[in-house]
Amino acid sequence: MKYAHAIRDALSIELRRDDAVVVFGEDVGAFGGVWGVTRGMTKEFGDRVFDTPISEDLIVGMAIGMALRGMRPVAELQYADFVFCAGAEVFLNTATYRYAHGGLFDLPMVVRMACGGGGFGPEHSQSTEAYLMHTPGLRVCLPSTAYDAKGLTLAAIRSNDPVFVLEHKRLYGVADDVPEGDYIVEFGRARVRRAGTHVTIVAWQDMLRRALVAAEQLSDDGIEVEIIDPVTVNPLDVDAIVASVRKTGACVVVEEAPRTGGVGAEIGALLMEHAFGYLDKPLRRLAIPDTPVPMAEHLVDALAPSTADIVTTVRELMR
Amino acid sequence: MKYAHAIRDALSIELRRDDAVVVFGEDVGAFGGVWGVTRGMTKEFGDRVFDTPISEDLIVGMAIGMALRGMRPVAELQYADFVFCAGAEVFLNTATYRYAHGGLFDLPMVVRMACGGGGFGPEHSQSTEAYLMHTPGLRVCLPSTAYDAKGLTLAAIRSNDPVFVLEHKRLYGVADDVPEGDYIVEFGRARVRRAGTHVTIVAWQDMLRRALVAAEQLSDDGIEVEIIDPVTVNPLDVDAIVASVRKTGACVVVEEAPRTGGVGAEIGALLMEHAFGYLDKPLRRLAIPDTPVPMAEHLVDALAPSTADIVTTVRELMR
Amino acid sequence: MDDATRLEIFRQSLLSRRLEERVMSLAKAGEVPASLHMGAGQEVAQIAALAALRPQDPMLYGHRGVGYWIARGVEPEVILCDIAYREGGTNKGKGGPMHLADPSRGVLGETGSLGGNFVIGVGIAYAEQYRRSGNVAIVFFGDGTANRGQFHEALNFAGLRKLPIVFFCENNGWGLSTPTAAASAVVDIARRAAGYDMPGVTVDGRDADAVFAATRVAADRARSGGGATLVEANVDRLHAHYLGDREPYRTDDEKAALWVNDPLARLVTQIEATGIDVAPIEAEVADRVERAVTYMRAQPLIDIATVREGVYSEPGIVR
Amino acid sequence: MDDATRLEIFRQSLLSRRLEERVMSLAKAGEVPASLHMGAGQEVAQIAALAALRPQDPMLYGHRGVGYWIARGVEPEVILCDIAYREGGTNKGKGGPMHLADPSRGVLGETGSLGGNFVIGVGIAYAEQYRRSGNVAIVFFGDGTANRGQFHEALNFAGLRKLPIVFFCENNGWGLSTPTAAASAVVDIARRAAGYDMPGVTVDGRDADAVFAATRVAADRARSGGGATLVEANVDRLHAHYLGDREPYRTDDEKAALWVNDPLARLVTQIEATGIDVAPIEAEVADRVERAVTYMRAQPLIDIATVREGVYSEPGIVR
Ligand SMILES: Cc1ncc(C[n+]2csc(CCOP(=O)(O)OP(=O)(O)O)c2C)c(N)n1
Ligand SMILES: Cc1ncc(C[n+]2csc(CCOP(=O)(O)OP(=O)(O)O)c2C)c(N)n1
Ligand SMILES: [Mg+2]
Ligand SMILES: [Mg+2]
Repeated sequence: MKYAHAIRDALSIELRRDDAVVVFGEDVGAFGGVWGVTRGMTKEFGDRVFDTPISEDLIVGMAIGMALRGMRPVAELQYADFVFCAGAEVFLNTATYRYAHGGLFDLPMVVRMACGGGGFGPEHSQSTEAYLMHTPGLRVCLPSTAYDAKGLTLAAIRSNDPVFVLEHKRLYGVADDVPEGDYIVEFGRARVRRAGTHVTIVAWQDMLRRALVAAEQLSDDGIEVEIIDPVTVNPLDVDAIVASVRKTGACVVVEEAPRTGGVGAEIGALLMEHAFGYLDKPLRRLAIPDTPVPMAEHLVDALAPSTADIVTTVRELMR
Repeated sequence: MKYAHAIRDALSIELRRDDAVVVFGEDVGAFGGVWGVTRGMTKEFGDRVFDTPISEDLIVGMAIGMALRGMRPVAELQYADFVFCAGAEVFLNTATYRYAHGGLFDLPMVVRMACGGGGFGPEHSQSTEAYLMHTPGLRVCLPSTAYDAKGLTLAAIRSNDPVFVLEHKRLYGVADDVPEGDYIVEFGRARVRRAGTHVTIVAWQDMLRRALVAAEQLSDDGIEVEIIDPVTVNPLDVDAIVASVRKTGACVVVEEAPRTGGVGAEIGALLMEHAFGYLDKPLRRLAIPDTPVPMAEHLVDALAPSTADIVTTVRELMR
Repeated sequence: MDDATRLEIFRQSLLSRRLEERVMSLAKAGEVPASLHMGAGQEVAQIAALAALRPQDPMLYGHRGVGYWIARGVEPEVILCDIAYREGGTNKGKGGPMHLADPSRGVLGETGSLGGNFVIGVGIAYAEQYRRSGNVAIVFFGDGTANRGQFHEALNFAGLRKLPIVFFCENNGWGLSTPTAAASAVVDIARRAAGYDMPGVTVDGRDADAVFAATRVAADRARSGGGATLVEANVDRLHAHYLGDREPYRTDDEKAALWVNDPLARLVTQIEATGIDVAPIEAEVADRVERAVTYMRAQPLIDIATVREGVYSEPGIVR
Repeated sequence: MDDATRLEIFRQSLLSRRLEERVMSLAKAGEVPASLHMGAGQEVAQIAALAALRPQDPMLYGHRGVGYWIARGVEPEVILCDIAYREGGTNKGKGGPMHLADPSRGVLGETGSLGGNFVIGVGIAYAEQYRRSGNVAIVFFGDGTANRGQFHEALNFAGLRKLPIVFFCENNGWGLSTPTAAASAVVDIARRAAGYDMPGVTVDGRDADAVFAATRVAADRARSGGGATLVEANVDRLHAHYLGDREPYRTDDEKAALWVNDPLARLVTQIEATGIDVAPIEAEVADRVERAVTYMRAQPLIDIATVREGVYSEPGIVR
């Protein structure tokens, strides 16, 4: 089953199971969303899957209000960059509403959005997980497979806390084995996507795919890479990353976001704190070199870490 | 001269020197701003220092438009948290306008705002420098003294790039020596606020004040702390931090923002990359432990790194 | 409005006024933080509006005064403890008077950054409509806040979906130091309703009867499926914006002129005309306030050990 | 409007239409990216509006079509090269057709996240007023975009300050897949002008004369200090939202009905009524387009070595 379809499956399961669930966002109704995730759903669910105006503050703010009244809203932002179009609602109101009101309210709400990729330009291509991760109160999921996309979406809707799910544009069409029916992918449990002994790579989504390809090439050189997919970055499975790095003694983080202040920075600092003395080599971060994401795909390809970049970096590190 | 006054001095110098400069924001006109920074300025500058409606998107977006037409706008947001009330304008439009349009436009604009402190609650207390630092295209200043506040504000107004100046609420009333007239504090040049040999502390603004007090206490124990004030975090003076840490072999970052994904994370990763092998001790980060900032001052005091926390952490590190 | 209702509005308004006066004196004496925005002059409108709704109708209040809570039966003790960051309040020092909450009374809080109430309120109203609860949401806000973008996004959607909600604007002629006429292209905020296909009505907010009548019409319309209304009450802010504000922007004479129209005095006249002596009510209220102060003083400050509580729900995920 | 003006509007509209058709065929053939939002049916209104302004009046364009640029004399070669991410365009692959810019022609770009144009446009207009330049700013936007919060913040301030700006709404009845009536509480966007104390006029956007006349009135008002106007042109989106959109939300019959009112055809009739034969103009335009295609094909793709250029100005700080 494809990633987009797996998310649809999760949404449908929850819509059927719990009438507190509604799904909304720009063009998610009859049209099925710009990414096709909700295609066909209005047939079964009618107005429980509905279009909103082009009003991002409304989309997120409305989710807060619904959640305050016991609903379990699932909102879609067309692009992960648009967390900033709803900036106050996401970073101030969603994040602090529970805490500010003495923990009296739960906010069971989900905000789904499409991140990464190329050909969409500087305000439609960002992967905004580092911003969200720096914001206490928000859970942040980064599904890298259809299996995880479904299981994380199910977990997100059942979470009593606000969950932001960044779906990767380049993965929507990618298929893998997805069980029928109900299952949960737990938050805060990283996955070892490939076992290895020489170096740990932390990567997710499209960068994970590149890392897996790179790992096969490196294996030919005798370098066995262990690849950790964090799955969620809030909560972040520090133990899994640390355990792997303590074993391998080296770490490369590959991410599709600006290097400075990215998730890789946090992982670097965590390794200092929790794996000091175990590292034989310094951390390496492969990321977007503090540049907006351009429109032209060939420029994006030059900017974002490539399989070749990963191979080169690991080789240098292992030299 | 007090910090608030020093900023006013800088604004006045530029308003006199260049009629392209205007100053605006909520209540900055006749009232003089909630922090008193622009007090009295309408007398000399009339409508060149003007009130806006409570419209943060407008405040920042208008600055972009003015800058596109050759003006040098200086906007005030009442709180640094409110970068999110103007989220699309700050993180998408200001940050990418130049790049997206092929570098054809300069955006000489300044956004000033008050950060940190206690007694204002979860949406009026944040120090948002890590979010801004993760955003290519934005310069970010963190003045810690009246001297730097004036010199950075002058530099910011003369910058052809968008500059965000985070002014600390607890520093507005603090005085130090400020020269009359015109001078610039350069971006990307960290300051050694205290020379030492045993451990490097990176801190700024209110945390810098605490670090300086802690350093004196530690000195009594024979621990000589070197304190680096980054002054700006975009650009960040990596060399200065690295040089200090290579010398001392240990580093503590103290910041008034959530730990995860903070400036300290970036410094940790940079040290891995540039000072690997020089560190005798792991990085320590003192920060807000991934919690919103509460309203009650005594709770804020319990949450933010204190002088005692710094002393304890350094002692533990040096043991 | 019948006499009993008016009497109750008077009682609550008087209690609000006296409680607030006590908070001001306590704050001046340094016994509680000076964080409350005084509501004198506006509490009658707030309370009359809420009298026109049902006690369980969900409410998001504005930042001005204590009237909203008194109207919902929140005890003065509770209010004082939230203001004083002591045990016995609702939000445990996390939000102080900005974020008092009591879900059982429909007191659903407030966003500290202005504008969030609009969109969150729409989500609440959506939930009421979806559940066919028969409840009507009410959102209070000031004229200055009506210039935030969320006003537009929220009222458009409420108008579109005929949501059961009352947008209640307290137009006091000021946004902090900025006159409404210097911030808003139209000084009658109700005129904006036309852009959202909803009725907009302006009433004299110093007249409890008028406010009650207009709000009742709006609530009835909402409850019967007729959708949202924008009610604007013209009121006076009798005190400064907050305690520290010395009001350089208006003269003592201007302020004195406002006190002549004090709506509480008008209520006294109306009540006395029905043959009721208000002196015993005054005495009773004074006593009530002092009991609350005594209670508050005996309560401990919020324990700093709880500072991190409330960020996330427990358990996070419900199956 | 005189015959010469109408003829020029026709020429430009025809060139826009044919150029766009060529872009569509090139995109279908995979020769250029399919990133353009087609403007057919709206270009006449865009071009007629710009004909009513002065050539140097600053403009922020909408995302639909090439008409805005053709009206300002941007060469088809340049447009094609920006679309194709080749040398010879304006933004060097950074922004593609979303961010074509030519400051010398008042083509000041666009924000990729909808809504930014409003507030940036206000800043531009502020600068024109401040400089007493006599220029009038124009901002183009769609009916869907009018539901973003910045619409409100911008129009309020423009109304308040009587800024020289025309807000030009292309109401095509759709926001992507969502009918205007399903997104907007009022389908006549011009009705919202009342909330901002500015005139709002609705014209038939298929009628070049009507658009020209209304925009000229608005521009004259703005230039003579009378302030802003909201002009709404009812138009038809003759193609899909973008090339990949299969338009499940409207039938072929519905679309065919729109083509009957093709404003370009109407212009042909008007022009031919003045005795002018359009065939030679068609031929000339066809030739112009092919020359541009030939030019574009000969241009190299933007060099990946330049991908990081344009983020910041050089030198950053000007003394
Ligand atoms: C987004 C945002 N901007 C600014 C502020 C700071 N602020 C708090 S109250 C206030 C004035 C509000 O005016 P109005 O809405 O008219 O209410 P009033 O204070 O007059 O009752 C301001 C500017 C804020 N809290 N949030
Ligand atoms: C803030 C934001 N939300 C959503 C989008 C995605 N988007 C691009 S065009 C469009 C439809 C715009 O509708 P309208 O303003 O009516 O213009 P039209 O496409 O009809 O010309 C949408 C939703 C965006 N670019 N920015
Ligand atoms: Mg007000
Ligand atoms: Mg449209």
